[in-house]
Amino acid sequence: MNSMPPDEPALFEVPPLPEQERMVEALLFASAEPMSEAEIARRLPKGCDIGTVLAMLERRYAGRGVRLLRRGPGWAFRTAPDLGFLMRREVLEERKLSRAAIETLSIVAYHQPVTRAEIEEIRGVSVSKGTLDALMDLGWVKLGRRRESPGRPVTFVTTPAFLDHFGLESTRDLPGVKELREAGLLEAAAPSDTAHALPRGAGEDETAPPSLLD
Amino acid sequence: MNSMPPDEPALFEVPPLPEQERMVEALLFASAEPMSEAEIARRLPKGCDIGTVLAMLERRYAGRGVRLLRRGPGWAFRTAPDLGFLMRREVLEERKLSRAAIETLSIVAYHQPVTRAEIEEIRGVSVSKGTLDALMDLGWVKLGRRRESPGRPVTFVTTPAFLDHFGLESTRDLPGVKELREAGLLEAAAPSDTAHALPRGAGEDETAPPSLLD
Amino acid sequence: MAEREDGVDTDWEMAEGLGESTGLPDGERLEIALDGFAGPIDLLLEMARSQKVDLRRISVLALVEQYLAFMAEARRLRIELAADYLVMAAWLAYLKSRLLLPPPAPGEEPSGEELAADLAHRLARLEAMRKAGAALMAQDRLGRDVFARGAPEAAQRARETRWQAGLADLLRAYARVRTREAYVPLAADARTGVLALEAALERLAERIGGVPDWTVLEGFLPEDWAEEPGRRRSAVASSFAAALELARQGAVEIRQEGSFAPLYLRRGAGGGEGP
Repeated sequence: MNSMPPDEPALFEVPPLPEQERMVEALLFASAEPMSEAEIARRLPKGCDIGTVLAMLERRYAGRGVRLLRRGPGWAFRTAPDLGFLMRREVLEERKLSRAAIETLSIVAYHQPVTRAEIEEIRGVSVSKGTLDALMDLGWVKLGRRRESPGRPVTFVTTPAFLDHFGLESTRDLPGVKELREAGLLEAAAPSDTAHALPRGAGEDETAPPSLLD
Repeated sequence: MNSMPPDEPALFEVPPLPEQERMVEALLFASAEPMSEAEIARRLPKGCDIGTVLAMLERRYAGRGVRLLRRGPGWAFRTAPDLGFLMRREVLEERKLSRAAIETLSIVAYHQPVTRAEIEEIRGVSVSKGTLDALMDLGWVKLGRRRESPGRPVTFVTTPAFLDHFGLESTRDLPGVKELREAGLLEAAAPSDTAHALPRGAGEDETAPPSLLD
Repeated sequence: MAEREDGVDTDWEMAEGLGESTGLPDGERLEIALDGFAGPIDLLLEMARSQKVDLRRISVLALVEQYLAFMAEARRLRIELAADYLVMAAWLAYLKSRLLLPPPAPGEEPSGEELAADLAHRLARLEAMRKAGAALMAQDRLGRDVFARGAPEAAQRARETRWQAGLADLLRAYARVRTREAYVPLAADARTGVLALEAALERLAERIGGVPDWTVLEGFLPEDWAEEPGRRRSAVASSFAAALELARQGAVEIRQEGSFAPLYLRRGAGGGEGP
């Protein structure tokens, strides 16, 4: 029931009310902040009846899982308060793994089952117990079998949650060092590779890859 | 009547369908990213009929300013494409992909799972450093299974986030994919003998000047 | 087969079309045009497009002529071409000969037609991917045409904390670990960790007079230069150079039992006590 006017000069014609309603619905859905009627009016074609449309939307969403609510001077969609328990797990928090953690994790992924001593040998730096504990808390690393060698050290392996997070089918699919280089994932490739490949000479991995986005 | 313990009633009762619909509506509305049916099921009381509820919601939002869409393994609410112009001003200046990145991305999408050597064979130039890993950073490309061929090379595939970004239900919906397959243009490399094969350029593709980007 | 022989003209039109039509000399204009190509295949594809037919039905012979003429023009204008353009030219010349000469005995080598079909297939396949890329970019894209919920609430997923570590981060971390040894600079603190030759010379000259018996070189290192490996290495090197200089003056004698064996020093015969 798309009631968009075919190809008239829409710029000067006021869309019918149902179309205005679709517009305000999309605007408020996509907005990060509540929007005031004035803000909404600025986005819509001239002559729209924002007050009426907001009342229509409010009625449409009454009793649904999502409601249209007035928030101070603005309007916003919010989930119905009685369904809050569905959302109330944890606050979504985005955090970046430390360099030590991601390096340790990568060594576990490539060398599992691997002992802490072996991780340290590969990294060339000591690995704090906290790093491995944190990776286990994340559910990405768990204890494997004890190594049948003197001292019977514990080993570490990755979990299915690890595969899930990194979108891997199995750790066997991880590329080898040579393939990493070929895929351009070595941040400091051997000098012979980079002499002409990095005209800007900014080989730091913190900088965004310059060649993809311009 | 099956043997439901009489002392814990509400906890194990399946809510009626309209209530399930409200719940899924709230859950999906609150999420910026698609949620799989399994993720939704984990949040709802046991015994809910997620498939039916998703179909109900899909119908309810058909033609509205916001629609329920299938995106790979997940479902998400998204604004209707014909209303994009209302929101566009909010978005930061869109960063354009380089030609090399677009070509590499479409080869991964249409030929997946594809090895780096195959990408180079199709493009006729080596994959430059920073192209594949940047596509991985964008979350559009990930590792697939290793190819069971000599050397067991790693392969690249697209992600659900790729489908979400480009508005595709699945890779079967890639534009023109059926015609290309029928025309034989998605077949693996023509196995001509290497002694007389078309030479592959050794040059990196990042020498392409920005003037060619469009 | 009926082939067009008009390649010589079209290639130049193409270069003109690509270079800006300013009053640039031919050479520069051609160079600008060439800069626009990602490689010889890209150039071939652009030439094939100028035939304006289905790429799988192009005249390969005309395409070869066009490419070779283009190369000749570049040579005439003294434009340096990357090696892969020349490799491609050689291969196309080979292909041309195979197309014009009688076919080889069956089963020996691929025939000219087979090679030509392979070339046409590859050009069509690359063209298909270019078009697919354009079609992909024109899809209704998230954040441009279609928008997600702008104010997501709390934890939408079963995951509590979203760790911003992607696959590429993991792979880079491993690559970093595995290649670290190769790139660690030998002396990170080169400025503070070097014992100057003058200092070593002064110290050795001052002490050697009191050393009549063979004494290992390391015995002459200053205490604070003997422990930390980097400083120790530098001090040994400077002291050795100082010893050579003093030996030249006759102030020191040096003995070594074999390659890499310890170096021994004692007071030289001509050195004496004082200056």
